Amino acid sequence: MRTMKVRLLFFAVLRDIAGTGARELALADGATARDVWQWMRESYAPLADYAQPPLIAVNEAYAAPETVLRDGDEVAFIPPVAGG
Amino acid sequence: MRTMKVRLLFFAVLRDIAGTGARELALADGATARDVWQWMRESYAPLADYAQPPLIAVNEAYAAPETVLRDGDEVAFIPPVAGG
Amino acid sequence: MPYLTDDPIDSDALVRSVLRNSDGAYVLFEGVVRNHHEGKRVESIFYDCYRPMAEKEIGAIVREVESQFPDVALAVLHRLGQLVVGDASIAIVASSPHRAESFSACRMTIDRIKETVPIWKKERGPDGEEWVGWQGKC
Amino acid sequence: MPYLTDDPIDSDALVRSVLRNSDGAYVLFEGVVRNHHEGKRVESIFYDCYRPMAEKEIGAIVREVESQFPDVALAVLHRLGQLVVGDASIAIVASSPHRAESFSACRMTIDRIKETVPIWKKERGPDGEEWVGWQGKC
Repeated sequence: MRTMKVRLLFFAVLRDIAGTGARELALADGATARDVWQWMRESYAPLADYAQPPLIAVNEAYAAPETVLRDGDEVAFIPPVAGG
Repeated sequence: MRTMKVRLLFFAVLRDIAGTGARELALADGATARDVWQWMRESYAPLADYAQPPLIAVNEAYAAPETVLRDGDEVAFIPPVAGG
Repeated sequence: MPYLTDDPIDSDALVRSVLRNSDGAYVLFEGVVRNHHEGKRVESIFYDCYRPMAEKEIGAIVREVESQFPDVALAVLHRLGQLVVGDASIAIVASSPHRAESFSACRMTIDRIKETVPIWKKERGPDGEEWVGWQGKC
Repeated sequence: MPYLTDDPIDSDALVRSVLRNSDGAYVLFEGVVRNHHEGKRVESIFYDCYRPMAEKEIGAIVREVESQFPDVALAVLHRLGQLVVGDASIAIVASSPHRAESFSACRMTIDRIKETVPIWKKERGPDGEEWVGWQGKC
């Protein structure tokens, strides 16, 4: 089974939880953004209860959880925004 | 018949028409603001066609044309306002 | 503080005069002399005013709007005299803890001022000059 | 011109960047750090941001609002980093020949920005610090 790598970006509360602003993640071909959130929940205890992912951005644009990722994609989970 | 004196104030187009910003006017007791407008129409040709007076202020507050004036009152006719 | 001035408007100072530590937003409206009106070119505007009455009328509007929006602090300053294109003729600041009230109060204030405050403008342009609103009606 | 900055916002410069000789009005909205939120005291706010995406999102909002209000010119500047009570976090200027469009466009712009632009704030006060909007939901 081939694998790919994506770049995860962490902002706000997720940056605090992850302890970093970015990391690489190896995924099986065909993995979706929702699969990455599942990995997040398993990797970071404070997220275990969050079955539904927050908003997701792929390559700097909002994307559906079912979006199939490609090698080199930049994936960011967007906690509730509070700009302004 | 007793008479009284009021002070007329002219602003904007009325100042241009009257050629002054203020003047005294002697009136019969019981005269109303509308009577003053009638005097204005007879005194200043450009106003002859304006049967209805513009808004009227007596002593720095809007007042009805039927307001009976008293000696020493300050009367101003308020052309269409255009502040802001 | 007077609501009328003969000097250029310092909108920053006006903002500082109302903004409180509990305010999360403010809306500043400025009316500006523009280079056209009803199809005619405008170069300058002269603002005339019945000053003591205008002060009272603006004060009454400010109190009325503040009573309708108790969380809002308002400031109003109207400039008089000769203004050229780009000059601000009026500034209104509404500040409040949340933005909705600031927008509503600021809008209501300028709408009311344009309805009743005894201020007049004479527009001047290449085609001559004219008191706005007078021609053809009274 | 970027929509994001790490420096204090110069709202006068923002106004000058949009105001045209044909504009008769502008509305400036500023969001300001206030000393309270949902009953808690606030001393400062840290703004985090997904910068390249936020630039794109704000740009899309500006284009959308300007297409809905063709007479309006818009400017937006959001400040990031550590801000204290009284600091402006965002400024939006909408200018137009007539005031109605400026009010509507300015209001629509801030409403949209608060809905979708990836910016977050961590409030700090005497009781500690917290990412706004995160607690209890995702």
